[in-house]
Amino acid sequence: MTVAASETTASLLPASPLAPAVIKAAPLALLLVVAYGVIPFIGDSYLFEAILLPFLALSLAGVGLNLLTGYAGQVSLGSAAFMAVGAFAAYNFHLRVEGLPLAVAILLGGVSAAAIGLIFGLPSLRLRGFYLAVSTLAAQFFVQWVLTKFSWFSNQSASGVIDAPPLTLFGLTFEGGAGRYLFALVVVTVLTFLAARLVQSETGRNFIAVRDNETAARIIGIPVLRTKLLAFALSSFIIGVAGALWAFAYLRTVEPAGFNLDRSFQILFIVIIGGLASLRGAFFGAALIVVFPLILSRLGSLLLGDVFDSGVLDMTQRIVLGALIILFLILEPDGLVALWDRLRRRLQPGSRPA
Amino acid sequence: MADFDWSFFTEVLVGGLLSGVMYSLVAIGFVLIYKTSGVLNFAQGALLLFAALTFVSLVERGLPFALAFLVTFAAMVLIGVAIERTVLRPLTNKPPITLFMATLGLSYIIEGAAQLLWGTQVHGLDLGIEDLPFDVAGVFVSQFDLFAAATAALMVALLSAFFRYSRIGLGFRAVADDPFAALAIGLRLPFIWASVWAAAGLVALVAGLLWGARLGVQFSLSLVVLKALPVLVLGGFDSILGAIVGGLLIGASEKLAEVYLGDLVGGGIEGWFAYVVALAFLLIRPAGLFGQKLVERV
Amino acid sequence: MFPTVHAFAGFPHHSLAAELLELEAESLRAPGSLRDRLLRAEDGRTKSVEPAAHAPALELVNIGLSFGGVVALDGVDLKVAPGEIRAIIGPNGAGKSSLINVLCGVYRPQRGHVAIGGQVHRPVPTQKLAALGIARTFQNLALFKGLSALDNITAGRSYSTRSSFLAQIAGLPQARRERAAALERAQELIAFFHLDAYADRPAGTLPYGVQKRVELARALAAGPRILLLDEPMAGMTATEKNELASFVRAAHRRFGLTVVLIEHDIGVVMELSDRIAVLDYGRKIADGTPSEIAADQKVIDAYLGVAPENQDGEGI
Amino acid sequence: MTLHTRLKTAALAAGIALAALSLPAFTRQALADEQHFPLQSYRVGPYAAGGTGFFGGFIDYLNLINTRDGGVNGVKLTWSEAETQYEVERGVEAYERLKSHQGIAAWNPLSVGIAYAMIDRITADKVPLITINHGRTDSTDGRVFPYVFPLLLNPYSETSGIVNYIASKEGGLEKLKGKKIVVLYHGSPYGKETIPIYELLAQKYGFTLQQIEVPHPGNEQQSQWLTIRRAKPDYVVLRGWGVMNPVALKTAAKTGFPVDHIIGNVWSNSEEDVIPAGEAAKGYTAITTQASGADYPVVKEIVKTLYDQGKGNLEDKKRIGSVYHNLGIVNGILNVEAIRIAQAKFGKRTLTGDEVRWGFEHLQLDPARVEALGAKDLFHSINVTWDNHEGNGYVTFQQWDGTKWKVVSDWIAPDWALLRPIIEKSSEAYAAEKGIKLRTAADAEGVTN
Repeated sequence: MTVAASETTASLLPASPLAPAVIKAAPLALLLVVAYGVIPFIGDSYLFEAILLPFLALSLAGVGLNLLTGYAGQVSLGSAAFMAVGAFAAYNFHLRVEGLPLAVAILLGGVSAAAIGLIFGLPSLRLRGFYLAVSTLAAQFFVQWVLTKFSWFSNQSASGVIDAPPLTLFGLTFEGGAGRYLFALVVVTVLTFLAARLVQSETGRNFIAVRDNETAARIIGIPVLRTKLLAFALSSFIIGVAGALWAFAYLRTVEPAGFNLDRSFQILFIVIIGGLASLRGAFFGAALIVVFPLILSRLGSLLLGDVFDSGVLDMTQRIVLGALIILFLILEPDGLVALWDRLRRRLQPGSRPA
Repeated sequence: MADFDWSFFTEVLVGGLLSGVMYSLVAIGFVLIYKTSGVLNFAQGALLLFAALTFVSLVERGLPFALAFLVTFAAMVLIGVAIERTVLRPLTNKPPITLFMATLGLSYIIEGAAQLLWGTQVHGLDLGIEDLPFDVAGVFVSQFDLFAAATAALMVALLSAFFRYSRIGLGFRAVADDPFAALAIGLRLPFIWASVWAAAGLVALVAGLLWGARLGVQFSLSLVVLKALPVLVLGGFDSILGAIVGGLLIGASEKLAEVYLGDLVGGGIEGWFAYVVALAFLLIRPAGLFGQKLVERV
Repeated sequence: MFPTVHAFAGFPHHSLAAELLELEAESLRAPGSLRDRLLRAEDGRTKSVEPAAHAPALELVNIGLSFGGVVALDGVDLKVAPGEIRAIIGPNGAGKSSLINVLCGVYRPQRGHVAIGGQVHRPVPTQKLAALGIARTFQNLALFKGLSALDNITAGRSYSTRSSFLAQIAGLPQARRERAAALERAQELIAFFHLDAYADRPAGTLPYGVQKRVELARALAAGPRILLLDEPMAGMTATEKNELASFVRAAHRRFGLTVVLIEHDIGVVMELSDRIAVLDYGRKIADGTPSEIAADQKVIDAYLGVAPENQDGEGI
Repeated sequence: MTLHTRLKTAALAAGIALAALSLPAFTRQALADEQHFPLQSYRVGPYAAGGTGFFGGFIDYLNLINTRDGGVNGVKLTWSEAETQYEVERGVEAYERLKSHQGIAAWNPLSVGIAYAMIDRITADKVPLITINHGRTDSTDGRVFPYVFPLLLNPYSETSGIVNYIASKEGGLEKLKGKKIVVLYHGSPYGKETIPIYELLAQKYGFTLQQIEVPHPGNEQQSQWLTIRRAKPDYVVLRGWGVMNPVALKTAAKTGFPVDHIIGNVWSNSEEDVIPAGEAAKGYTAITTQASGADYPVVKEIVKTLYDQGKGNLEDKKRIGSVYHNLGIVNGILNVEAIRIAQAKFGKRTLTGDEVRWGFEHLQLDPARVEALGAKDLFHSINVTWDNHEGNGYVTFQQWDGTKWKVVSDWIAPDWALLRPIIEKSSEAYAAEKGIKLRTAADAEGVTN
């Protein structure tokens, strides 16, 4: 892993024992200060509603899928289904349990997603690779069917669409774009931190072991089946919470159709383009997936808007997006994270070539 | 079960089997690519759309049927070769998931290009086969479905003959067995890959026309791949026979389930039922329909 | 390095899956039993007292294994005494790898059984091997390429981890203790195998010889009594072979191991082993000390015209 | 590497990205007298055919008003398009991007999903949201949804209209007794929305009812139609969407169900729904709020003023007068007339969203006024009030003859009185859940600027 390699190189440099830790932590600290302390005050509603909120929700989903696909090596095409479970379960817990704090409802939504993820992870005990990937589609279609079929899940709303409850956390209500952004940011920060702890723990190590060599893992006594199922459950938990964010903080409404196969692919894209087995990668990938089409469409309509109608422009964008994905896979298969690390090393005059 | 309506059952069963043939048609395109390059080619649906759209647009512009078919086929071959050159070759030796993602990107490009080229309008496609039912001993059978089944059979026969008796076919089988060995004995892998993509293009064209005649030629055509995927899980990604038998099994069981079980849960279960059938089958018989190699070596 | 998403092979199943499902079910049914055995294994090691010191550490009785009509092992018996280095040799296809895979429970023999420390298993429960005090290395490397050398070695102790993932995330005392213990053991092994310079590097990027050492260290991290080495010298240069042989010998002494060695290189085998068994066409054709084997006519015949280096692609 | 350089690089990159995102914001400076329509259109993707027709018709009508009349009382109509591909999050992005424009009259997304995601936002921003022929049924209740307008036809009225039409074919509502009707619906919230209404009407009029779901996208319906054949209903109502419609017609033919006993709903009534079915669609009948064809004065004027000058929005002139194009034109008429009505009260200038809302709440066009607008027989009439945001649109039925739609019925009125209490029950539940205070007629007269 390029990530590990570069960080190792850095730590091998002769330096005072304290310095590397500080240098490593500084960008993250800076990022958090900006995210919490600056952006909420200077951002406009477009930045929150159209960019940062979808970015945060998708990043979190990417973090979740990365646990499963990047770390534990199990490909899933059903992520959107777990988002849907998370969103609808959180909605129902909040609706039906009097006085349940929203945070707990969202947590329970995640737990429900984990339970469903566990069930649909069972085929992983017998199937591999594309067989497993395709079998996760069962989750995708089944969950969508259940949620549309039984109106109970959408509180008998004739239209099947549910409205988000107000966002509250520890008695505080988060309103408006900036408020919902902060709410999502808190959730994403906490879960990402926990995910980071997880991948550094023995369990995280077992994930990678199962991914890299299942037979060897089994023989040295790693509980392979339990590890795989745990990966499915934990990944679905995080994706479920991401679904709740998507519904409650971003769109403020949710319908099962919003969690379709395209969304699942989108999350897979995020993980692969960002960089497998890298939590940072999920954020890079989500940023690209959210921002890039916007920039493309802006540039397109700016440069060619007078010549073509919006349909032609959008089809061109579709083609460009597809081409970029392929180019990316060819030129930087390790994802944006690898690109970023390379760039950073080049920008650091002090560091030696790796 | 005294008053069980057997003729109705037969009708559902026959209808299901014939629908299954349509699924197999799409699945075969996947198998061809998977066998030689180990890629689950998600762009197969987009290819299907592209082929049907090109064909129907040419016919609407006044080209005779046969000529339009040939021109479209030529276009599909070109696309196949181009994909091999620009996408697959640079990605040789990359993990399969990367290749899979690349085919997703590819489907964006092909869908975009198809609509850019021919517009987003919905077209009707008339292959000149009347689709009125005819009555076989009280059971209605669709002419069109029979025609589709016959076409599928013909295509499979042609493909098998081609792969059995031609040089490319020999190479194809060698590559499918062992790409490294094939490389070692001097087969030109890129040429074979390109041929296979061309063959997949042909399959996409035939499937596109038959499905297009059913659904109309429109964007949703690319969604028929979702019907083919459970067939692949059941029959195996690398077996044409598996794709055919799997298609029949899935087609028949999902129709019977929708009619006889659908009522119990409220209907509309076809979307996921096929996947559950495929999974349940694999749990009982992990080797799949046509059990391939079982032993994993350590 | 790209962390490959695992095994997109053409077959839709694990060969082991059925077995393992049963195993898991079994261990679930009797949660105590696994734990008890683990504890017993732990005790056995620390006190280094075996219930029956004169019983063989490992015994194969009348093992028969075939794959769809092809006979791989045909009535093989083998006894491994505690503390010895026991080699199994034979030409390509003689059944050596099949034998070790039977020992690990990866293959299920149609006939015979395996006794570990006097306890009969049929087949051997793969998932509990480590707890039973058995570790192995693989013919072709089977390291976790995405993990650092240190993590690979630490992973060798996974079987003894009791703390839940939540305890690990939260850093509860039990989890911290386990982590520290595993780390301590790994550091010891790193020093022992002179791996200090490579500890933090991803295993996949290390030189071949070093990877072999890491794998050996990983096997030893579990604190096994029995170590199975599957062609450890395959693909190494003479210098590397010598180096590794001395590591094996040192580990044998230092950790009081019983070693089962499968190897092609007769030279290495003669030098390392206490006793040697020879397989040919799935049968044991000779068994004895190195000098006895060297003089055995059947062995000489079996090896005539057979290239000494491993050529087949057997491996994971 | 110092922190400083790194920060500079980061700042530069962020600056470029932000500049790219905000550029268009600087380029659109509003003129003094203009009324703006931000369009979340979809010309790509699965529903592109509908999107190009509808937004084409809408733009054509706005363009006609500008070209022929110089705007509405001198106030120019402008619009900007953002492609959504019918995806909700792209619709939201477009909303956030376009909402800062000056003088926005109303939003017309023609997508249920996007409309739902906008309800909270437009209510806060006080701009009308028009969901012609679709959207939440209960948003008909203006007491709860002050800014949402499901103009002409909500799903419940549609249901009632279809049943009334079947009754008229059978010779009166009392003849429905003992008849059997199957509703074949799309497996989505949209498809399921009318289930209770059909049940209610079945009870009231005594017909037997069977409702059958077709899973999305609906490209496979063999089993559903075999079930229908076995049930032998008198009529099948097709509550379809997208590819489900042609497949339904084809499969009906394949299983021998007579096509002239299939009645399509308002999203199963376009050329795009029947052309792919070819022969199998001949004789199929569907509900509509606006007749198709180009023989109406307003459509002719659009052809003369725009298409003949090469300024029409549709690429394919054959689609002029198609169902979606005419729906877009009618939608244009309703929007423009709402502005005109509001201008009469507030002055001939750029109006605020809330003023336009007032206009919509007084959008009363009787048949005479409709005729004056050149739309006689194109649509019947509308009568929106502060608490009835649907406006009691009439429906008619058209039959496909293989090349075009032909109107085969009079204008039919749904049973609004029967439906109103059900709608109010639903909207009041929503109000209770969201803590919304019911609006009164006096509230509706108050307009904020």
